Order: sequence, then C-alpha cells, then structure tokens
Amino acid sequence: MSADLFMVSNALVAIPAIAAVALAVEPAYRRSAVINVCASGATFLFALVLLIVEPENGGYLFVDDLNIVFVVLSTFIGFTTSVYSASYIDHEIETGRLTSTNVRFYHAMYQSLMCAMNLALLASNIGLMWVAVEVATLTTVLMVGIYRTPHALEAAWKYFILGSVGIALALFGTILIYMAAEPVLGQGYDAMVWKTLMSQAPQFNPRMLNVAFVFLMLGYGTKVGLAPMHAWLPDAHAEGPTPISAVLSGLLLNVALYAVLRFKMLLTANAAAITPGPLMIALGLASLIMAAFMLYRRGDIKRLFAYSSIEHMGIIAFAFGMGGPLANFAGLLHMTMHSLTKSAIFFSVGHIAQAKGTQRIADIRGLTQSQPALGWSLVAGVVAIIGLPPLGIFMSEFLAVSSTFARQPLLAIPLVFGLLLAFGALLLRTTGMAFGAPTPDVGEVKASMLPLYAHLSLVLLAGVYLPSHLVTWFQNVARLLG
Amino acid sequence: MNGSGERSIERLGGLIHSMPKTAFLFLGGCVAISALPPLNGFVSEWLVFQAILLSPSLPQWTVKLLVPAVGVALALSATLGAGCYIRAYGVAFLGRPRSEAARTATDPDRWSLGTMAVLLTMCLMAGLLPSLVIDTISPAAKDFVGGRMPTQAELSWLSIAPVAESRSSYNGLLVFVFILFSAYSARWIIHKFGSARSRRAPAWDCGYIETSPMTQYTGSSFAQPIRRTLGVIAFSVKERLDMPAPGDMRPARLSIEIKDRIFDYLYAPLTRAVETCASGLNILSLLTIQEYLALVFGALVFLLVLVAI
Amino acid sequence: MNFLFDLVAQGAQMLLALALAPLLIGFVRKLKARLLHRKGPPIIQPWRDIIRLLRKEVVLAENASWLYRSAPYLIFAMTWVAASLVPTFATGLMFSWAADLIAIIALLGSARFFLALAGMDIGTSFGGIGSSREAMFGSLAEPATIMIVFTVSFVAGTTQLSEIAAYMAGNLELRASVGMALVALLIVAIAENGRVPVDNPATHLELTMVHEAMVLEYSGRYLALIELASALKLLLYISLIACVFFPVGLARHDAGLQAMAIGLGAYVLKLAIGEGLLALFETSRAKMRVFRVPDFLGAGLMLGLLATLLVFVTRSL
Amino acid sequence: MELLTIDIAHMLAGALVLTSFMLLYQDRLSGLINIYTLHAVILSLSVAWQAYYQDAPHLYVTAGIAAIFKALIIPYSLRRIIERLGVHRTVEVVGGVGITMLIGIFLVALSLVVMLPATAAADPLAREDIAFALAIVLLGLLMMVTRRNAVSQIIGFMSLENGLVLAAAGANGMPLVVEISVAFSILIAFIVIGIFLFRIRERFDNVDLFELDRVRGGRS
Repeated sequence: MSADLFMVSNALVAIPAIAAVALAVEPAYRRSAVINVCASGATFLFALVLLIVEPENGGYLFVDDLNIVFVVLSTFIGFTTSVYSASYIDHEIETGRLTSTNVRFYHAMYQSLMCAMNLALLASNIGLMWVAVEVATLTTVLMVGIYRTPHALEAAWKYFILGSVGIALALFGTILIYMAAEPVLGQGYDAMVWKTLMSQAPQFNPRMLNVAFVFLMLGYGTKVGLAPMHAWLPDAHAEGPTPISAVLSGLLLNVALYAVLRFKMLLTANAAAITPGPLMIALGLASLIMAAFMLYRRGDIKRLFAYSSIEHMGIIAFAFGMGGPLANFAGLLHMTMHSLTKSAIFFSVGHIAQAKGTQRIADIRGLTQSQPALGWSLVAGVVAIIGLPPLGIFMSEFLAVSSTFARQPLLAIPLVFGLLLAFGALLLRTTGMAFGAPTPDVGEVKASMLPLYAHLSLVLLAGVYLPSHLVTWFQNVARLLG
Repeated sequence: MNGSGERSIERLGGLIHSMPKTAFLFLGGCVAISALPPLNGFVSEWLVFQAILLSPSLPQWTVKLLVPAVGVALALSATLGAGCYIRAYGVAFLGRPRSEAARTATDPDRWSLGTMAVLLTMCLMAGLLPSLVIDTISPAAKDFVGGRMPTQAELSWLSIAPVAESRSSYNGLLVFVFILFSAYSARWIIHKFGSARSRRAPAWDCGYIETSPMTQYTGSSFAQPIRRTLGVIAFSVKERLDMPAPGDMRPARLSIEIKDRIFDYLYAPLTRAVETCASGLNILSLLTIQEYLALVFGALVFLLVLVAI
Repeated sequence: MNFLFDLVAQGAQMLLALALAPLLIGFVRKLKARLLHRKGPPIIQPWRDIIRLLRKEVVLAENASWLYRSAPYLIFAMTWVAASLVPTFATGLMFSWAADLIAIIALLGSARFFLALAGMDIGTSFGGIGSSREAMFGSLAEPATIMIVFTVSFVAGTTQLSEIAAYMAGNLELRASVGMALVALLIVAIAENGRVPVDNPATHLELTMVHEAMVLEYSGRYLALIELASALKLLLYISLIACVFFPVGLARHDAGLQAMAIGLGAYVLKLAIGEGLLALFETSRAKMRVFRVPDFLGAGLMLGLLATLLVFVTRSL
Repeated sequence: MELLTIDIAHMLAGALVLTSFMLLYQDRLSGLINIYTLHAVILSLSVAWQAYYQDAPHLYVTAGIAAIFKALIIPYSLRRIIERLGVHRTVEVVGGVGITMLIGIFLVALSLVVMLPATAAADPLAREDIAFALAIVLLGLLMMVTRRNAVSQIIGFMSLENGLVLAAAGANGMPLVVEISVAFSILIAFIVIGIFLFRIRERFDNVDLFELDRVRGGRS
C-alpha cells in the first residue's frame, strides 16, 4: 500500500518531466497543446489523490500539511492555465506573433516549469528545493523572452539578472543553514533535510541563523516580488505571453513564498534567533504601499495587474509576518484567493489584449460593449481583487486587518491605507477600460472562458461559504506555521 | 415624472390642475416629511427634541455641550427641509404651466396612485396614533440601545409621554381633530352667515396684465434669499451679475457659482497628495537594471549591518 | 362635574382668544396713530373689516386650485388651535396637555407652510417673492424659537406650557439665560408677525412686503380668515411672552371663578402693556432692508444658542 | 603540517578576494576576461585544496568542473563573443573607481564582522572560507551595480557564482548532490546568458546596458 503511495508524490514530479520531453519532440502545436492539457490534468489528479491519502515520506520528496496546500493550488492553476493557453496560443499562431518552433519550445518550457515547481514544493531537502526554484526561474526567463521583441528581451534580461542575483543570495543562505546545521547534525545528507532541521533547530547557532535568514529572505523575496527586489515582476508580466504571467503571479510567487515560510518556521523554532516577523512585516508593508502608489501611474494593463500582484504579495507577507493562528490563516486564505483571482484576471486580460491588439490602457475603452463576456469578466475579477465583500479576497483581508488590530493596532493603519489606495487606483483604471465608448477591435477572439469562470466561482464560493474541512485544514497549517 | 415626461422642475408648473390626485398625495408627503404637526414627521422630531432636553443628565461634558448644537442643527435642517419642499411643490405643482409637457400632463394609473395613497394613510396613522407605533418599535430598540421607552398604551386619550406625564406629552389625534373641527366649523359658520359666492377673474398681480409664465418664481429664484443668507457660510456662494451697458441689447446674465467647501478643503488636497506621491514613486519604475540591483544591494547591506550589530 | 367646568373654561379661552385678537390689532393701530398725533381708527375697526369681508363675494384668479381655496381654512384652524393652547387667564386647561410648546411652534410652522404654498399658487412673481422670503425668515426664526424652548424647558424642567408657567410663577429668580431667551423671543415675535423692522404691515408696497405678498390675491372671506389668523398669531406670541416670562396673576385651572376673573384682568392688562411697548417700538424704528433681516434674526438665533449654552454651563447662572 | 594547510587555504581564499578587487578596478573589457580567468583558476585551486584538506573526493570533481568550465570554456567563448561583437576594445566608463574601492573594503569588513561571530562553532578554516566567500559575493554584486556594460555585468555575476562555489566547497561535508546541481544550474545560467548576448547583439548593435534601457517597455 505504502509503496504506490510513495509513487504518488514522485508522479507529481515525473509526469510533467516526461511531458516536457514529449512536448519538446512533438512538432504539431495542436497536438502538443492537447498533451499539455492532459499532462497538467493528470498532475492535478495526482495532487488530489495526495489530498485524500497521506503518503509515507521517503527519498527526496516528502508531503506534510503545509505543502499540500501549495501543491493542490499550483497543480489546479497549472491545469486551468494550460486549458487557457491552448486557445491563447492558437490565436497567437494565427496572428503570426509566434512560430510553431516557438510554440514547441513554449510547451516544453511550460511542462518543465510545472515539474520544477512541484519538485520545489515537495523537495525534502533545502538544496533540492533551491535547484528546483532555480530551474523554475530559468524556464520562466526563457518564456518571458519568447516574443523576441526588444521590450520582451529587455524584460527577460532584467528578470534574469535580478532573478539570478536573488537565487545566488538564496543559495548562500542555504549554505549558511547547512553550516549552522552541520555541527549539530553531522556532515552529509541529513544536515539538509527539512524534518531533521526542524527537530534540531533549537541547537543551531542563532547568529548564523539570523544571517542565513537575511540572505534567504532577500533571495527568495526577490522571487516573491517584495518591495526593493520587485523590479523584474512588472516587465516580466507585461512582456511575456499571458499564460506565463498568470502562472508567474498565480504559482511562482507562491512557491518562493513557500520557501520563505519554511525557513521562517525554522527560525521561529529556535528561540534565541531574532523573530523573522518584523522583517517580513517591513518588506510586506513596503511593497504594499509602494505598489499601491505605483498603480496610479500605470499605462499598461498587464503592468497594472503585475503591481497589484506585488501589492497582494505584500499583504500576504505582512499577514505571515504578523504570525499567530488567525493571521496565518488569513495569509493562507489570501494567497489561495489571490492566485485564483489574479490568474482569472490575467486570463481575461490576455484575451482583451488580443482583441484590442494593444496593452495600453488609454486605447482600451468600452469593453463591456464591444466584448461583453471579456469586459464583464474583467470587472468581476477586479471587483474580487480589490476586495469587495461577497468575494473571498474581502474575507481574507478582513481577517488580516482584524488580526493586526488584535495584536499590533498601530500597524493596521498603514495596512488599511495601502488597501484603500490600491482600491481607488484599480477601480479608477477598470471603470475607464470597462465602460465608455468602445474603441475599435483588432481581431475576433475565440475566448476560452471556462477556466476564468471556474476560478471566479471558487473565489465567490470561498467568500460566501468556507467549507468546514477546508477551514480546519488551513487552521492546523496555520498552527504549524507558528 | 412619467406623467409629464419632464424632470427639471423649472419646466413644470401648474400640475395641480392637470394631475390633481397626484398633487394631493404629493402635498401630503411634503407635509409629512417637513415634520409638520398632524403627521408622523413631527412625532419623531418631537421625540428627538425630548431626548435632547434630557441631555443635562449626561455625564460627559463634551456630549452635554454638543447636544444643544445638534438640536439647533436639527431645527435648522427641519425648517430648511420644509423650505425646500415648499419650493419643490410650489414650483412644480402650483402656478401656471411653464411648458407644453406640464400642461398636457396626466395622472398616473390607479395602481401607482393607490400605493401613494396607502403610504400617505400610513403616515397619517403614525401621526395620529404615535403610541401604537412607539410600542411596536421600542422592543426592537431595546436590545439595540439597552433601555426602552415606557409603554405608551395605557396613557389616556392615546397621547404619548416619552418620559413622564408632567414633563411633556403630545396627542396627535386630538390636535388633528381639533384642527378639522375648527376648520369645518369656521367654514360652516362663514357659509351660513357670510357669503358663499365666489367668481373667477384674471389674477390681480398688482395691475400687471397677462404676464407670461416665465415671470413666475422658478426654483433658483425661490432659493435666492436662503442662498444669500446661509449659502455664503455653507458653500462660499459667489453671484456674478453681468449687466449690459445702457443701450447694449445683450440680455443681463446672473450667474451663481457654488463651490462645496468640504470638497475644496478635504478631497482636493487628499487627491493632490496621492498624485504627488504616485508621481514621486513613479521614478522607481523608470530605473535602469543597475539601479534596481543597487536597491537590492543596499537592502542586503543594510540588513547585514542590522544583524551584525 | 369639573370635567364640564374644564370644557367650558377651555371653550371660553378659545373664544376669548378669537375675540381679543382683532381688537389687539385695532389697539396697536390706535396707539401708533396717537403717538403720531393722529386720531387713528376705532379699536373695533378690524372686526368691522373682517365682518365686511365675510359678506363680500370672493374673486378668485383663473388658475386658483383647490389648495388655494382650502389653505385659508387650514391656516386659520392651525393658528387658532395653537393660540387656544397658550394659557391666557388660567393654566392647565383641559387641552393644554394635548400639545406642548414645541407642538405650538410646529403648528405655526405648518400654518406658514400652507401660507407660502398658497402664495405661490396663482403663479405671480409677487407670490413667489413673499413665499421665498417667508421661507428664509422661517429657516432662521424657527431654530431660534427652538433654542428659546430649550432654555426655558432646561430651566423649568418640562416643555408643558402650563408647567412652565407654574414653575416660573413659583420661583422667579433672575437668570441671564432666561433674560437672553426673552430678548430672542421678542426678536422672533417681531419677525414672525411681520412687524415694522422686518416687514411693514400697513403698506402694500410690493418690494418691501413679505406677509402681504403671499396674501395679495386673496379677497372676501378668505382674506378675512387670513387677517384673523395673523391677528391670532400676534395674540399668541404676546400671550406666550406674558405666560412664560411674566406669569404673575395666572390662576390654576381648578381655582374657581374668582381666581379666573383676576387672571383675566391680569391677562388683559399684560396685553395692553405689550401692545403699548410694541407701538412705541414700531414708531421709533424704520423698516430694515430685506437682506438686513437675516442679521437681525441671526442675532436672535445667537442669543438663543448662547442662552442654551449658559443654562448648560451652570445650572444657576 | 596542520597549520600549513590552513595557511595555504587561507592564502588561496585571500587571493580570490584580491582578484575580485582587481575585477572591480579593471575597465578594459579584454583585461577583465583575463582577470576573470585568473579568478576561476584560483577558485579551482582552493576547491582542490579543500578537497585535499577534507579528503572528500567529490570536491575534486567540483574543482575539475570549475577549472574546465570556468577557467577555459567560458573565457574562450566570452573572448570570441567580444571579437564577433567588435566591442573588445571598448573602455568602459567606470564611475568613481576610488569610491568603489572604498565600498569594496567596507564590504569585506562587513562580511568579516557578520560571519566570524556567526560561525563561532565551526572549525577555523570553514569560518575563514565562508567569510571570504561572503566578501566575494558582495564584491561581485558591487561590480554588477557599478558596471554598465552587459559583458562586465555578466563577469560580475560569474565572480559572484565563484564565491558561492567557494562557500559550498568550504562547507565541509555538503552532500555531493547539491554540489553537482549547484554547478549544473550555474552552467545553464551561463548558456542562457550566451543566448541572450547573441540575441541582444541581433537586435541592436552594442551590448551597452544603457542602450537596452532606452527601449524598455516600462516607460508608459
């Protein structure tokens, strides 16, 4: 029984890897799109299996409460994005922006990204996790540069430089963690495994842990897109193909955040080390306020929502930095809701950009008349993302604010200030785009609205009624986070 | 509105002739909402005033002083409300029709009239029998506010005394009956002893004959005195009169420029502040890769120094 | 038995108020004429005018609506009810607990509401002038009156007019706030009744008139009713000042005929003094420009507010 | 004997930091590549010496990879790229060499202040290694910040990676798996850079980062 369960976690990594190889070989893009969808669908099913049955951990992969949340979320969004990217790529090929070789490269990279992300989430040792995040970054760098326009290249180059510096810092942090663990756990492999690290954490040298956390926070923080290291995110989102920006803001940010959370747990286990909370809160608030102000000046629709991703990652980092069961629960819920809503928004934005032939907000007007389905889905997405009541994001923001009030009332003021700023800016921009006299459309778009409706309905469901077992699941994860 | 198809009251007028039933119901509504005695508006205003009169027993100083100010604000708003309903009813329903649409307006169908009538009778009932209304509402208020008003039912003659009989009491039914009785008795006596004859003739209007409907008071002219007295304080109203030189055939133009102070002194600076911060921070998006790296590098060095200390 | 007695007393008070009001107007005109070395019309002249008007035929404008015809009756009824609730010769009459001071002022407010509407009904510009100015004066006068009501009821502890009169009669101590309330009430009374500084009751000069402009189109019995109503309003204000601020000589409602007679005598005396002062004040003042009146009324409002604050600050001040 | 080995390791690590400083100073592009080759050679020597000291065979493999890739292939292909791009003679305007040097020294001091107390428990050699590694990483980052030419920025990045390899080697007993994957991903990183360099060259003539910056989409 346990043997094949062990297989399940491996399958999560194996399937995308095999699919990547197959897609690299597959010439016809239509068939490769189908393979892509089936592969991500299979991985999602396996993730669901993980949900039901607790596989016994061994080897390089391990599963516990925390990373199941991330795995299920990322495989689901990976699956829906693959469905979306099928129709998106068809349109791109018709309009000639992508050649079929590009598409082959794109699908291969897509599946390798999925494989890397699942590996990062399930990796039992910190080195393997670092490698997986590194591979994920490199694949996304390649995909951002796929269009080969000067802007795309510049964005990819910037993403690469900043990403690599971030990853280098993270590697240095990992080495420092190993150095800290080595005297206690002895040399070799088991000084890197999460379980042993967590159990022996109190004996580590606290000063080493502090320095290590600084590097890890800045390193993986760059991947999460927190304030001082966020520069790559808007350009990467805007210049890359839309499925990639959906995957980027839906998944990759969460994977990096997962890494940060793991190391935060390590830090909190060791009492002598500094508490990681204040650093995360500072970075979270900085990115929230900075992104909120930047929203007012954005002219490009994808950059607008990229900054909104930075803002929401700021809120999530703030919530996790705040600590305590309620704040952690809020952070987890907010992360799930944000990934679902943001990828839904990027789905509609992708089709809108294709329909209008431009990404400049000034040239996109009257969407609800010219493209009613897309227009209203964008409005629904934005209503969700700015946190209006019936939807899930309001629930999580409300919990975050109330938990902040409970523990540090003074911090609640900048938090709410940032939320209001972002609310105003996004509403301002969206009303401009969605209503008014419609601008001419460039081409007809066969929009696949299924994934978008799926995401938004999940967010609405979470907003209206949180299923009880989901709540208990998140709660014990929140307790785990400490 | 759907009777006449017009929205702006400046083009209505004289609807009382073309839409008599709506006029009557609208009048009832205006009387109720301007808190005039026989109807329900007055009962609630009266209870609020009684509450204000209890304020000396409040312990906190600021609230004690604040409450009379609120009282005068309420009184001012009640009378201004009455003034604006006089204006609305007078300009729209009374006087002579100012446009074809007003002249040919017709009463709406039975159903809408019916609903208006039902609502008006409810207002009248609440005005006349306030004790019933208070008894039904106060349990709801109890768990909201904690205390509850003494039950009014057993008070004699259906009057209401929120605190105590000796302190103050009000009997809507009696006042209404009193008014009706004296109005009809006066009418009966006059018709009996004086004359009941009446005759139609063109309006006297101090000798002006056949003035056009345009000379009637419009909404803005009706509001001009109040605008001059209170408007200056509230809204910084500026009136500019552009009188043509003698012999110049240009019509004189009176233009009024009303600026809302709160908008100028609260919202405008707020938006300016957000805009400046936004453009200030915008340079962050225009940096070169080097400068972004410098940012990360700075953060790293700063944190390392922090940890080192 | 005393129920019947109370009913008779209340009825007597109502009829007394009705009877005295026009005489009051006549008396004021007589006094003003005397002060200007003129003989002046007899005191009962206003009654003669009213009876003459009642008999005359009413001339209605073409577009006069049902509101125009029913307004005078409503205005007269409301003012008459308000006047009869103010204790004249005795306090605590049968209907006095039906409405307190705030209700009386609100009744006057609704009378003003219907008068303004009636003014605008014919659709002449003069009606508009009268109603808009009346609305402006009303919007300043009524808050001032509310402030006076607050001061008086804070001092007396109740808003029931007869209780206030009884309290004032009982412990007459000189208070700054009550004094200010009296001055404010005088200002408001002058403005409400359209006496000289605010509006000249004698002339029909279009530009100056406020009250007259609204009733310009009325004739015959309607005009009589409106004249009677404005007379009643004047009587109401003077008896209000008398009963609240100079309650000497007021009889209890169950104090028997003899006390009631003394009360009546005192009441008539107070009316006369009041009218004398009013006549003196009017002859000595010229009429204010219409847009100076808000400052005049504003002063009344400020006094009222100050009085309320003073009452609040120290119970004793 | 014990002391000598520590001294040699110490000397090699110090030499590496010195070469990082030289990288900072050098403004000629081709000269930069030569210094980088020297940097790589010293790195492989120190990793080999670590291997000998910790007698961990896998470090020899890493030293070999470092030597072959970093000391030979990368400089050779970089030099070829530069000739193809015709940029080999450009003299880069390095803003304020004096200031950069001062900051460099501050960074080395900072890394020592930070790392030495933190690694109190570890043995002396490992402590020095990790401190110097941090210094090299910070210097690499400093170089990337001060340089405007894309090639010099990449060389800055490579020196940063060398620091990481030194740190990894220094942490004795780090499992081989991680070593290989570390080297592996850095290589991929380099290949990607190469592709970018070509592409960048394809699109516009020189590789000056400032040029790149002018066309960026974020202006709007």
